[in-house]
Amino acid sequence: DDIKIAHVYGMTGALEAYAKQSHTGLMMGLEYATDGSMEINGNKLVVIEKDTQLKPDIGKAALAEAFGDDDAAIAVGPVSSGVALAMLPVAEEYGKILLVEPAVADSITGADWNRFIFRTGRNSSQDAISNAVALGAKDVTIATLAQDYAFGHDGVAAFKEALAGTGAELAFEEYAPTDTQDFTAAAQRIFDALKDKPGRKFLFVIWAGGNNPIGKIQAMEPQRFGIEISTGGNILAAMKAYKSLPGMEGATYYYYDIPKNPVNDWLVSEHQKRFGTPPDFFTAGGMSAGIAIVDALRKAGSTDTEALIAAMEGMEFETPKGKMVFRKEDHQALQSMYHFKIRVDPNVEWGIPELVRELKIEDMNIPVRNK
Amino acid sequence: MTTPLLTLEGVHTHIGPYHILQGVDLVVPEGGVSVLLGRNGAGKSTTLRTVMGLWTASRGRISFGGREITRLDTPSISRSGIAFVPENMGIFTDLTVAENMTLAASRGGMDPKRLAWIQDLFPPIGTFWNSSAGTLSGGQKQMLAVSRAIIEPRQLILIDEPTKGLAPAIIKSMTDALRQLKETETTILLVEQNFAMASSIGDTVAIMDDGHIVHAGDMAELVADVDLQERLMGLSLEAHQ
Amino acid sequence: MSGSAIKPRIEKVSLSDRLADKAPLLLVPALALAGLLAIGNPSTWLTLTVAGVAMGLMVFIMASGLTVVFGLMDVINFGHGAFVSVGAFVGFSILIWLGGWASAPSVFLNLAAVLVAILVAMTVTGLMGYAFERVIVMPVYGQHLKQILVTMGGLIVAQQLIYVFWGPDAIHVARPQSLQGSILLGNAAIEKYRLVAVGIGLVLFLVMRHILRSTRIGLLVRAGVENSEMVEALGYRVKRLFLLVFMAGSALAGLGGVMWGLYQETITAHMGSDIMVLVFIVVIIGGLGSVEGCFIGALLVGLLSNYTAFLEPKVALVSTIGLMVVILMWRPQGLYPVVKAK
Amino acid sequence: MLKRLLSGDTPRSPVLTALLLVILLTLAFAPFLLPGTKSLETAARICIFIVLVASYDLLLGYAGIVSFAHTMFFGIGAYGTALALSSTGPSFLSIVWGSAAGALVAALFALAIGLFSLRVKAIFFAMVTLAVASAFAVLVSQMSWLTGGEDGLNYKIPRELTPAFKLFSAKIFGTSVNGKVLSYYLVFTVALCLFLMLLRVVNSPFGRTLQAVRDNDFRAEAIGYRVVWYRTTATVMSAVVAALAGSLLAVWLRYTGPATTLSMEIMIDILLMVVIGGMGTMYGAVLGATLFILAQTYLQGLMGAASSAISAVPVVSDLIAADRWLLWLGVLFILSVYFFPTGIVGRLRKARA
Amino acid sequence: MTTEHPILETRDVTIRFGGHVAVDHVSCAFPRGTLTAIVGPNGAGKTTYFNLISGQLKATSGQVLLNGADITRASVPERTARGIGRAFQLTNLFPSLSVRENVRLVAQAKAGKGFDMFSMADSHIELIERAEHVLAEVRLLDDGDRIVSALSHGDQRKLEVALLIALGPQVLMFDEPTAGMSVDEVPVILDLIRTLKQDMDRTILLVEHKMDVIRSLADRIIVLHNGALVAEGEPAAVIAMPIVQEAYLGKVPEAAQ
Ligand SMILES: Nc1ncnc2c1ncn2[C@@H]1O[C@H](COP(=O)(O)OP(=O)(O)OP(=O)(O)O)[C@@H](O)[C@H]1O
Ligand SMILES: Nc1ncnc2c1ncn2[C@@H]1O[C@H](COP(=O)(O)OP(=O)(O)OP(=O)(O)O)[C@@H](O)[C@H]1O
Ligand SMILES: [Mg+2]
Ligand SMILES: [Mg+2]
Repeated sequence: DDIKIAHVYGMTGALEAYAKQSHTGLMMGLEYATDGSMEINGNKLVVIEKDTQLKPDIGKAALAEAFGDDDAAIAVGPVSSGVALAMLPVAEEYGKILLVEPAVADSITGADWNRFIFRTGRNSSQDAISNAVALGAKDVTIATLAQDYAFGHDGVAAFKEALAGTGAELAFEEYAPTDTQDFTAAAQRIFDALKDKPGRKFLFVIWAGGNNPIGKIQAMEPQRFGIEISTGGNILAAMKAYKSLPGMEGATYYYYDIPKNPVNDWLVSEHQKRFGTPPDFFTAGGMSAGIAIVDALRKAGSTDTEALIAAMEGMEFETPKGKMVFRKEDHQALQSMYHFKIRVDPNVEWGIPELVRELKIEDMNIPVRNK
Repeated sequence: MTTPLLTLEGVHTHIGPYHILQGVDLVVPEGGVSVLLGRNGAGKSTTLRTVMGLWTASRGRISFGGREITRLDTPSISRSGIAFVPENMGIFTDLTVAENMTLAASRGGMDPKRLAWIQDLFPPIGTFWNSSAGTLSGGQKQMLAVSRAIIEPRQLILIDEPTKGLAPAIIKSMTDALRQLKETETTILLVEQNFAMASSIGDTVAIMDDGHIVHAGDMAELVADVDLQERLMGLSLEAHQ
Repeated sequence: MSGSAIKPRIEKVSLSDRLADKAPLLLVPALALAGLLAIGNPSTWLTLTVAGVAMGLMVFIMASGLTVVFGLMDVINFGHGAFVSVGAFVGFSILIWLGGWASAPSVFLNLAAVLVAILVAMTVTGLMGYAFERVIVMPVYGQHLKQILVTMGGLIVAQQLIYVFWGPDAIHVARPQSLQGSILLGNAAIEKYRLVAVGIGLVLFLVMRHILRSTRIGLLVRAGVENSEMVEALGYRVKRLFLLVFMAGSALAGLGGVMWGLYQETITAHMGSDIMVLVFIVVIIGGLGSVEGCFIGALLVGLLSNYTAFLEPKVALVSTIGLMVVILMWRPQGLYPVVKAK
Repeated sequence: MLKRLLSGDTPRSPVLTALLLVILLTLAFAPFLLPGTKSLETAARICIFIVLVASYDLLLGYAGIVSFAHTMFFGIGAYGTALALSSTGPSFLSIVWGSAAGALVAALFALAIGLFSLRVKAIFFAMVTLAVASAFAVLVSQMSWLTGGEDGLNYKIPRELTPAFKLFSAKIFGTSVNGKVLSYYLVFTVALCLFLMLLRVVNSPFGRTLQAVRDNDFRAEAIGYRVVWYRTTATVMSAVVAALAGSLLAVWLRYTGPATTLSMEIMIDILLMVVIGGMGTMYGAVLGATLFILAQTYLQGLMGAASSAISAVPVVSDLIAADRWLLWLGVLFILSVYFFPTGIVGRLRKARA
Repeated sequence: MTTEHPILETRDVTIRFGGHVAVDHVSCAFPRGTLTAIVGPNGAGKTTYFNLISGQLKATSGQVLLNGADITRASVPERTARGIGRAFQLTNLFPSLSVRENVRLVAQAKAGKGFDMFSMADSHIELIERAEHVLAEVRLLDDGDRIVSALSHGDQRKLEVALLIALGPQVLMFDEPTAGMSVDEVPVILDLIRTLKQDMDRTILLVEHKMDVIRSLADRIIVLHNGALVAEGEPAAVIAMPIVQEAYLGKVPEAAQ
């Protein structure tokens, strides 16, 4: 029998670029884990694609369709957190597994979680905490700038919590509306808050999507007050903006040149070969999901949901980012993150994040929030 | 004076599904005033609009000064020497009186003498020179519409009911103006309901009904023949003037 | 007939009535002064004010084409945002192509690169405006609703074509060397690029004002909107004129796109439509169709949002809408209404 | 009798009558006629959008008011019901009071917007509502403690409306009559009633007056109609119906978020549905919504198939790749205005005349 | 003092546009059941005076009274409801509706049914009949189903009059009702106006430039000139006044010759 895997994601819409990567990654992951056969125990793996158009209602219907009409054994996706949250109850209703990748909202494996939900993608807390661990030290003062909505506030809260143990001081939190065009005022407020502080001073920016403030604040020359800008890693296209930020530090989810392991080596070389570009954030994420699915199916020996859940809880698997573990309590995949420092090479289109230190699973205390 | 300046031969005009002009034959001799009369809805305005190219004749032939203009577009027809005063006056209410006049004068600007003449004929044009044309009174708008058509010498002027809404004194000025134009070799095709005015300056007359010309001839002849008036227009002059 | 008999009675207009006409001109200085009093620190105020003026003028550049097309031709172009995006993409492609000029340490070469990018972008968007007018707008002159619809259709198509030609990724280009960073005046940081934007915005404003005031084009197009038959009957080819104006408006959007793109440094296919709500607000505040109004509206929006974002960030979110509401309550047609649209 | 039900506004074209009947019957028996979850989802969406689009047609087609805030009212209704269900538990009572509260809030909002801005020019009103609607969307995403922000709200609905509930143990025509089917019929019935009500309203003296106001508001005042009140009433009424449509969506989806209710895209979809169907006809809403949603649901799949069929042809296959379906939607936008200036209904009626 | 007010009265009404005084302290009373002709040169302020009475414009100063009650601040629909109706000089109809629909809308307004949402418009037989009756009166019945914007100018003018007749208010204001109408139609309209006055006891204000029309209909003439009321009285007497002869009819007074 064929084993159907549904990839339900936003093929069209503003996050199209992410979606492409995610799908490529998933397919490469399945290929890699089955050694190119696309079969498990003689059963063919068939991937069906469904478009959420980034709309929660359509996502919901698409997932119901995948489980109900197409009889998919397991579903992967979506890109956007809002869509993912709407899809969670559908998985429960149909009693089938939804492997979330790459939507990041904490509540997916937090308040809104149910036992059919797994996630290979990192969550916002992992992002925030890794950055806190990367930046936090004695005599460091930090101000944050984040989008003024749930994602931004949650991110800062997690960052703040993780910073508490490091000895650094969080001096100022600035929130700006998502559609802010001009950051002069926000920057002024931050400069005013930081300029008289002693020691190293960071402005940590948590900003998702377009309209990124970093370049604009950099243009106001924060270095005259000794303020360094810091932010997490991003997809390659976005890191072109990092070229003007040599020396910037932060923590990232993935950069193709950082992890050293056979899975990643294969991914990078195959991707280069097939597409002429290195893999990116969501390619790595998609691949991790693909590998997780194959491993789980093998381990469970069937497509029965309960068997799969039992197999996946606590399962360790090898991904382009090294070892990942589905935590039993909330099914979140714990994984390494990377503390980086930007180096600029005129021959490379983007600012290169060079590894400072790998933040291993044990280095970060990711809270369980689904209780 | 008898060479035709404008001729319509068997002109048919359709507007959407309606067949409005059903074979109009009309000759406008050079240098005179021709009057087009007829009941409401007879097709007078449609005739003028068809000449201007605002409706396209579906059949027939229109020629002006010996040249066929049936299929030309409106700007070309206008540039060939025809001015037009539409029955809704076509005032640009957003613009001032001055701007309305400026647009009517082709590139060279307005001739001051002619402008003075117009302002003397129609004093409100001068008084409200810089006011928005939309705020003019009904009659003042009518004056502006005519002024625009006569700011420059043209070979032919098509005027659709210029006297409606005008006070008697102004009708007199208007009639004077048309007479003076006639003296400068301008040909006029006038649609009018005011028979007294029309008969006082008209040289030839045509009467329309239901999209046809039902009578054409000299004005003097029509004025003299009360029976004909009665029959063609349902009016007797005595009753109304 | 005696002319004097016709002269109507004219009374003196009171001073306050006459001042009311000029009041919008005072708004910008008044707002700047209020900002200074509220902020206190002059260098902070200076930074914010220059930034706000520059932001306002960039919005003005993007809005000017829209307001002209609306004011003169009574066409609401919801696809204007697409021209902004296309302008940005074309401009960036040129800048990438002229990468050597843009990254050279010469002010002259840098500006030349920007200039070439702007000119090419304006040409392309102008031509695109040609197609847009012919195919999309022409059948719907005078019908606002349909205009909204088809131009939105055009917006979607244009955005998708950007995806087809340039791919789905955002494109990043750094500003040319000499336009990066700030000039420091004491504690005030004034970004160099913003000064360029201010310059271009001001020049554009003066040029447009001149053209509209001292040529017939403005008059003709406005007359054509009200009664195109009559304008044709006066011997003008209205359709050609409309086409030219539309192309000019589109080219301005292209200019705006390059300017805005260089400010953002990262461009996406929907950057234009993202900024449209702000552009609409500016155009409404100014009074649909008025270049002067649009200019003042843009400055007000730029300054106010910067001041409020500094003083009370929560309020910044509603400050522009609040401004629009207040202005409309004061003048329901905007600061300088031009068009008597329905 | 039937004529009274339709308020005397018969389709006036045989083809149109046939189309409407097909749609009505298919929707009425959707759970039994069409297999699978996707088609039931689609049918329910069509029902909800028919109401939403019809309420917009009241505003646009009859009163001549261009508003971009219609999704805001839709959203208010949906959030009202969603909040009621998540705060007072999954009961029918919650649905009722949530919908009522949503409709009330929508009415108040519409009243405020109407009184404030219907005095300004129509085109201003359009832009003002655009700004207000986008501000409202931002507000909703900011007030995440109440609304769930960008992520929206997930909640439970009464058990009787979920698939877990079985009305009969046996299957009818091969379909098990479960709570989902009940839920569908709830949507269908309410939608039908609301539509018939709107049909009555536009054919009432009030509806005629709206047309007069649209045509020449100045003269309407001069014959004694208080224009602002008529416009405001129409705005309020259409807002209330939109809010009720939102409530239906909230119940059906068991999820409410900005993307399903407040997004600009939905607003554009509504506009397009009205125009494709035919403005100022009400039946246009039925055809427009049905066709559009069918296209939205199935066009993409077709394109994907077509594109892979001709994947050898370079540019063309790019253009019809499934990812590019928005492109063709845009083209559809433009073409529909060209070829259906009076909408499908107008076309059909003219064909007969 | 007296209970019998003139039905309509203006006291010192004035309106300025910028500095231009378009209506200048006009005080005038219109007794019930009379027909007053208002004459004056173009731009004298006749239409503006109408606008002040029917409410399209609000007076800068002065008062408008209806049956002794001050209506200066009342809105247009309010004044219509109280019994003032007008026809417009430049046609002002519902252009995309049919002729019939235009008249029905007016009948419906008069019946106060505008907010009736839940009955069928076509079920109000009395309104439909009323509309047919009025159309027959102005000889537009044959054109009943045509869309107004496709009517010839003269027919639109007739419809303009028909709307006012269908509204049938206490005070009717006609602004050059016969302008643009062909000679055979004019008597029809004049008869209608005469009937309104004599048989229905309505008060009529009429702006006209045709002297013969005025002579045959008017009880009284008032003359506006540059916004001011310069003369008032019996038709024959007023027409003979030098100011009317000179400024309006354009005749040079004999005295001056
Ligand atoms: N746009 C139009 N669409 C359809 N029919 C029209 C249109 N314009 C005019 N007609 C019809 O054409 C016929 C002639 O109209 P036209 O305006 O030429 O008459 P007219 O002789 O100028 O009358 P009037 O004296 O009333 O101005 C009328 O029956 C009119 O209803
Ligand atoms: N809204 C306005 N703004 C400025 N001026 C106006 C306005 N309305 C009217 N006027 C001026 O007031 C004067 C009187 O106009 P009104 O329309 O009342 O004249 P009228 O007596 O009706 O003339 P006609 O016989 O030509 O219709 C005119 O000079 C006109 O320009
Ligand atoms: Mg005519
Ligand atoms: Mg008048």
